[in-house]
Amino acid sequence: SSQGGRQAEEERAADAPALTIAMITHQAPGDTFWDLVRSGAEDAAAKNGATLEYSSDPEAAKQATLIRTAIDKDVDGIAVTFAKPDALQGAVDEAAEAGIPVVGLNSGIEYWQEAGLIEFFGMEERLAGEAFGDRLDEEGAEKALCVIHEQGNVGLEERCEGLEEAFGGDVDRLNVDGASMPDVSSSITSRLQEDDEVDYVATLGAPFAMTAIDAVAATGSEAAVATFDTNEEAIRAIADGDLEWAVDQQPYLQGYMAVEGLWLHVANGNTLGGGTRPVLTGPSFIDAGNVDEVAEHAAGGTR
Amino acid sequence: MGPAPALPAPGASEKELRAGRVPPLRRLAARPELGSLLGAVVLFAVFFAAAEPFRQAGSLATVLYAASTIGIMAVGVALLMIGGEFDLSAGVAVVTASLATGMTAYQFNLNVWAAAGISLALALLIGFLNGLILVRTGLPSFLVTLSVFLMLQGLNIAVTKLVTGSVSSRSIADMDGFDSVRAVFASSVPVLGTEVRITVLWWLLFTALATWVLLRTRAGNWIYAVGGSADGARAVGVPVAKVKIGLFMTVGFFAWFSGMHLIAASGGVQQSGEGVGNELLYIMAAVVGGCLLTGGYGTVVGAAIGAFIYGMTKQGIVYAGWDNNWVMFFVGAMLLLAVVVNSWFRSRAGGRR
Amino acid sequence: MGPAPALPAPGASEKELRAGRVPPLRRLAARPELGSLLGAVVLFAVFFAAAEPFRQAGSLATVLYAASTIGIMAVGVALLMIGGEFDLSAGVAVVTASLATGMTAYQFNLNVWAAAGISLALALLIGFLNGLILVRTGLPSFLVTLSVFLMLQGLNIAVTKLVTGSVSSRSIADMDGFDSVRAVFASSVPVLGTEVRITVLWWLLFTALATWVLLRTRAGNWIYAVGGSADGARAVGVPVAKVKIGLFMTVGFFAWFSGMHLIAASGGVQQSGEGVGNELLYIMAAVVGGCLLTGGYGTVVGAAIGAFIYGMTKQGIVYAGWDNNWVMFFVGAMLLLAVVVNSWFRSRAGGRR
Amino acid sequence: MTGNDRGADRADGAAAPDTAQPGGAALDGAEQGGTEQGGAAPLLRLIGAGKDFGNIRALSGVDLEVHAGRVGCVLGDNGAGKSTLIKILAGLHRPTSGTYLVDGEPVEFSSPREALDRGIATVYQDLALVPLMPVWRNFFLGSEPRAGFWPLTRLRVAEMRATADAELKKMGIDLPDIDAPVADLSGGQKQVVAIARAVYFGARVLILDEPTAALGVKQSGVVLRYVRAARDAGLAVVFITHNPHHAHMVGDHFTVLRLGEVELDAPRSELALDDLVHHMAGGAELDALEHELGR
Amino acid sequence: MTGNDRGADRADGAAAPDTAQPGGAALDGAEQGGTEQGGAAPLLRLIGAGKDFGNIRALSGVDLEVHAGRVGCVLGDNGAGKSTLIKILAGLHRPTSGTYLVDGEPVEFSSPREALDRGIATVYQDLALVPLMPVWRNFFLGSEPRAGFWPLTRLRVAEMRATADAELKKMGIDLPDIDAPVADLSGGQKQVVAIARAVYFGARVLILDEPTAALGVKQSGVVLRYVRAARDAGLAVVFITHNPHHAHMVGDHFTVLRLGEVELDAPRSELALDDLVHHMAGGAELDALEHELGR
Ligand SMILES: Nc1ncnc2c1ncn2[C@@H]1O[C@H](COP(=O)(O)OP(=O)(O)OP(=O)(O)O)[C@@H](O)[C@H]1O
Ligand SMILES: Nc1ncnc2c1ncn2[C@@H]1O[C@H](COP(=O)(O)OP(=O)(O)OP(=O)(O)O)[C@@H](O)[C@H]1O
Ligand SMILES: [Mg+2]
Ligand SMILES: [Mg+2]
Repeated sequence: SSQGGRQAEEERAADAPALTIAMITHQAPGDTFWDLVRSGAEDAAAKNGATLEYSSDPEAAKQATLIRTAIDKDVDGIAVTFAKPDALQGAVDEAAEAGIPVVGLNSGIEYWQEAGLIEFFGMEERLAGEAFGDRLDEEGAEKALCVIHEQGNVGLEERCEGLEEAFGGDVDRLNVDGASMPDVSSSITSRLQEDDEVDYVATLGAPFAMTAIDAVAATGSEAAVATFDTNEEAIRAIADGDLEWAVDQQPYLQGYMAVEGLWLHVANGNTLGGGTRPVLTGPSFIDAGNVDEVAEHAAGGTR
Repeated sequence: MGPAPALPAPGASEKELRAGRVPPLRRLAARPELGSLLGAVVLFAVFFAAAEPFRQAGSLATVLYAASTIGIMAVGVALLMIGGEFDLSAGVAVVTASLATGMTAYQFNLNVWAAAGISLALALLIGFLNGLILVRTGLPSFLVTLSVFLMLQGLNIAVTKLVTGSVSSRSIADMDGFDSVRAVFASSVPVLGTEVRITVLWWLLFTALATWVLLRTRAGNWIYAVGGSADGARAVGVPVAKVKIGLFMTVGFFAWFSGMHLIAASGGVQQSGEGVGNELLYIMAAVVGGCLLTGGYGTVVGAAIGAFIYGMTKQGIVYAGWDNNWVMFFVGAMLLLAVVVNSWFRSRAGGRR
Repeated sequence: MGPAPALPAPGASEKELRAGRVPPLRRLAARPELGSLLGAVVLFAVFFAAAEPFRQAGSLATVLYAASTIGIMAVGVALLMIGGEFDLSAGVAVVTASLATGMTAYQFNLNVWAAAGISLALALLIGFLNGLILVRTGLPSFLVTLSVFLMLQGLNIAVTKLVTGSVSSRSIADMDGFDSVRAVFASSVPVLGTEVRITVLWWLLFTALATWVLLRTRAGNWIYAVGGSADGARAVGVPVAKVKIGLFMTVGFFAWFSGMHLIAASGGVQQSGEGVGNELLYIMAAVVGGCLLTGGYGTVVGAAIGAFIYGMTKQGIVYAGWDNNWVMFFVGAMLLLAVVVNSWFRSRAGGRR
Repeated sequence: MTGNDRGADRADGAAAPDTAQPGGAALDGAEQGGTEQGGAAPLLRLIGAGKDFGNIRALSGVDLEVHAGRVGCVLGDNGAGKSTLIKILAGLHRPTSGTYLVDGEPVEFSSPREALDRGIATVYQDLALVPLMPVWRNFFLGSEPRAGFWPLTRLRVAEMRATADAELKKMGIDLPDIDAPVADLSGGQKQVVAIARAVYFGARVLILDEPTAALGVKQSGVVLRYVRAARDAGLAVVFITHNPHHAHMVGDHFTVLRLGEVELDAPRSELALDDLVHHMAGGAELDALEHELGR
Repeated sequence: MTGNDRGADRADGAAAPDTAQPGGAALDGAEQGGTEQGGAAPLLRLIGAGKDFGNIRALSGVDLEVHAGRVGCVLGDNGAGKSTLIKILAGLHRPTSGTYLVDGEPVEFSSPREALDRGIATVYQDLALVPLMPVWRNFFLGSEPRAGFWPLTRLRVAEMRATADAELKKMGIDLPDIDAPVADLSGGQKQVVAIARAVYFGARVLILDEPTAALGVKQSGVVLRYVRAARDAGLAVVFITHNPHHAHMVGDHFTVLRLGEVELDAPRSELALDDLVHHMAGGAELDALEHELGR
């Protein structure tokens, strides 16, 4: 996942000032996806001799407060997930006033530029949903179930919306309680018992895909399972043929690039994407065709 | 040969006539759980009428499974609540137990049963600490268990990250003992032609056992007493501190059991961020089933019915195909309905609580 | 000229000498909030020592802001808790109020102040319903407000979805009245050279006001009474039902105020899924500050200190640069520490609660 | 008499029935042995009142009259229904059968507030104090004196403390700290606070449920004097006790309950102390006891 | 006597002190007027005991002896410290100063269980019953009879109900439903349940804190008879009351507390009923009262 010039970077890192970079996301605690983002960010920071201060809060107002905390600490750069642009705008403006560069990652691809962020690394959720829907059409699916594991989360909604728009067949949504796997499992089971026409279950996060596979098996339904995002188990399941595919947005890369981009900006005045274009990290598909190569990195905790 | 004084002849033994013995029906109606049973029956009828798939045996099995995952914990939580305390850390403690099993088995390359033993010890220790802090400081259980809840939530994530380098435990599905663990904690058994998850049977067993303990043993007597009036119980020599600590450890045991189910059902992988919010569901099940939040009153059977009501509502909405965005609203409304029916019924039945 | 009987001369007026008047220091030490104040001071010292950025005035302002968003609600929640009830729906009710303002302003093209009025009416209505159901059914507040919590959570999402087609409200930042709303609910004012968020000032004002009401008005007397012994209060003619409903409506008012801050601070957009879990923080603030969960005891100043402790811990960890994965653990540990210090101190001070 | 200048502070604007007392003038302070069945109309009257708790019949078919200027004693065994009876009078329970008349008109009190507003003050056996509140707040609870205009109406705190302290001193209780929560008082001290409050606010009818049970001889004496003084001031008093000596010292009329029904209903003139003791002890029991234990 | 076959059921294996009662034989059933200061060693003894609650001094420098086969009465005004004194004896409070000796050896009870295990049974003024539990469960709470082997040890439910019912009947209380929660009983009925329990389990020392306060004449009689019977059976009884008549009927020794200190400490032989009444009422007060109210 690294571009050339690694050598050069390391040399520069040696005599560059030790930067402090804050990354502030809207992650809910203990989510494997965000763990990959953070790993990427930490690796990039370590490589550049920078200090990474990671913090998160799923509530917009509290995420904004965390940004202010970073400003108080006078960090050298801030990376934020821009999922709730309006609520974060004020804090981002304050950072600009304080002369701290802010980059966006993961969410907010439509807003980052307008909001005055200098760079953006991520994927458009809706686009990912559309890609998912197109793929369903290719597979000849008739009816899909979109499993939302956190009700009221904008990003998840957008994925389902994109899927609905692109997919030719029917899409039903199912809200489940993501904090309780038994609930995810029995809700999917109930739904499949109620509606035997569903032939694809789309989960919006990798851990839920694993539970969905079990639930489908328990029902004796023919439905296949595919998911957004990946983790180690999901990749193994793809290799085993239990999971059809995963739409990957390369979270490790998002975290890595956000820190790298900030570092380059501060240390060398570079702006990735030129300040007008986002750096896209997805969507890409992981399926039986390319899973082996990914699996190797996944085991290392970087995919 | 006790030294009790010789009793003087009872001077006034005329029969008090006014109030007859309580008729059996009335007595039945005054039982704490009967109102919620009525609520459960009403809900069942609603879904039976509204949702065609709900009528199949397989669906009932799914509903029972959903109920059992709440219900097993609700057994412990109900006992604790009758004993006058509650435990906000119960939801994450389940995940702690699951993670502990997964990580010790993987890291030390242990047989899964051995890891389960270590995890059990840990779960009991958490319960013990909860109880000990409570008893020593005299703080309300809300505060103590909220602190422990937050600490466990942090520990689950931080320790998992530290140990595995990721925020979920590594798969132990191919390790020694996992298959038998799975058979005990997360298999299905055919009952009357339908595959029923084994947790349902465990749930019924635990409920029966806890009911026996409550009603027919000294421990049960003490649980009611410390919940009803800790000072009163202490004054007649009930070891209040021990009973409370024991109850927290009982919750710990059930958290371990539920955690074992989680890890067995998920092929050995456990996400460290889960479990938050479930503690309210356990308490809800107990309270819907007629346990008083203030302690001293309630039954475990009631808690089981409460868990069933929750499972039925949650899944019934899916079976009925009602708009999924409204699911929380329906759950809330059903809960309110169930408890209102419950309390209305109880007041009709002449009790005064 | 009341018809009180002529008093017979007090037959025995010898002075009881044994117990002197209570020394002022002792009396101060017996105040419910003093222990938590001590806890706050200790925590402040810890972070002052551990985190260099924490020492700046700007950081204190951020900490105070974080505390104020919890603290404003904690005022209402503490009053309610002193009155013997608690409200699990308080967290989502804030978001309901925020959504209501955003959506009515946008959909009906209203001045934001008019939308705020409608939202206020709605928030008070939610409080009123909470109280009414509680008083009418006699159910414990845990159950009633848990149902309302679930229902509101569902309604927030479902209605938003229905109205806007998405799960967040539309921006009202460019609508009439938004600027003045923002100035009132979410601006900053310079205090001693530092920009302080206006919510901090509101928080202090509300705390002072509520303290006055509690200690110096009849309403305050009644709040303590219904919390301390509802039966006793009813027997001497306190309108228990009205007081309780009024308290729930007070919480509704503060939920509206906090909701207005949310929408003003977020440029008029509100996510419908937020707010869950905050209700525990409000309760936590009140309890850390010395309010008894069972009612009848506590102060609003204590709740403010509790909110400050929370805000300080949460932000202090970030200032100190401690690992994010451990943040929950630290929050839990600090909470435990604060309340243990609190209760230890109180027992030293000779009180018996 | 400081007690008198508080009339203006009453929170509720209830009819202050000081002058309009039916028959008050005729009865005032006088001893009217056997005449109360005729004469003036009763202030309170129960006709055939009954009360069931679920399947327990606590009271049935009880007739009772309460007259101004006299002390009606209600006596009876444990569980006879005395407390239930006075809770009906106080508006805390509604009778399940029968009628309750106040000043001759039928009422259905839905809360004790309504009874208080009609001048019926009660000291319950289970006290009805709020344990965690300071003594002086408890004393004025429900009838707080206030000053200032809305929305700045505030409590007259200094006056409340001073009055509470003074009233308690009059009953022989000198508390080291009027700010102490009621929970810190001894059983008897609590009882005295409750009685002092009811007496201070007592309007027309004062109902006392076993007020002397927890009291020492001295405090009992104070309470009995109060009862007597209240009667002489024209109040109606309903006095419940297990102590026939106390009852006989102050009572004008005696009602003995037994298993929820009226067993005996007689004016003082028809009943000697010994009869009363006999009735309360179940006939010859007390004699036997005295004899058995006498040394 | 059914009470006798329960010894085997005692949950705790505490020393059953039935035979080893110090001085028991000498005192048994006999009247020994003024000899207790010498003679046998006291079962319980307090030397200079004091107790502070925060800044309130409830007791100071109290000496007390409790002897087998005699009834010690503790008397005093409200708030004099009587309840505090017996809570120390019962192991519920630890004295802040002074020594507490049981059978001549100093003890520091950290829970009432330990006192119970040494044969000290107490009926508290605030009862110590659990309101929501059925009567029979309350009756046996803390000393439940059990059957079967671990882990299947179960309660002897049928026996418990029958015994509780029988014991209460003996005290003149016939409950319609032994399964009713204690909260549904009248004040006096509750008191009787608590006393019946203490008497049934009372091993060597029976402590009663105002047991007759809430009781009718009949029930009071039953309690007094029990006290007498317990004494005759060789138990030591500590009896707290406000009623000098009751005290004088059964007491062998009288201790009057005043403001937390011992004001009077005298055997029965040195004290007539009138003296006692005078002491309790604060001298001439009662006379005045009798006179003032006498009609
Ligand atoms: N709330 C209630 N629910 C059920 N039963 C009740 C209730 N209140 C009283 N009882 C029953 O009604 C009967 C009468 O009780 P009450 O308290 O009136 O007696 P009492 O005459 O005041 O007795 P005491 O002298 O012991 O105070 C008793 O049998 C009691 O158990
Ligand atoms: N737990 C406590 N905390 C503070 N003060 C207490 C406590 N218990 C008792 N007191 C105080 O100690 C004194 C003695 O109380 P105690 O209950 O022993 O009196 P008593 O002699 O039993 O009175 P009564 O006859 O009214 O029951 C009283 O002034 C009381 O207020
Ligand atoms: Mg009574
Ligand atoms: Mg006492």
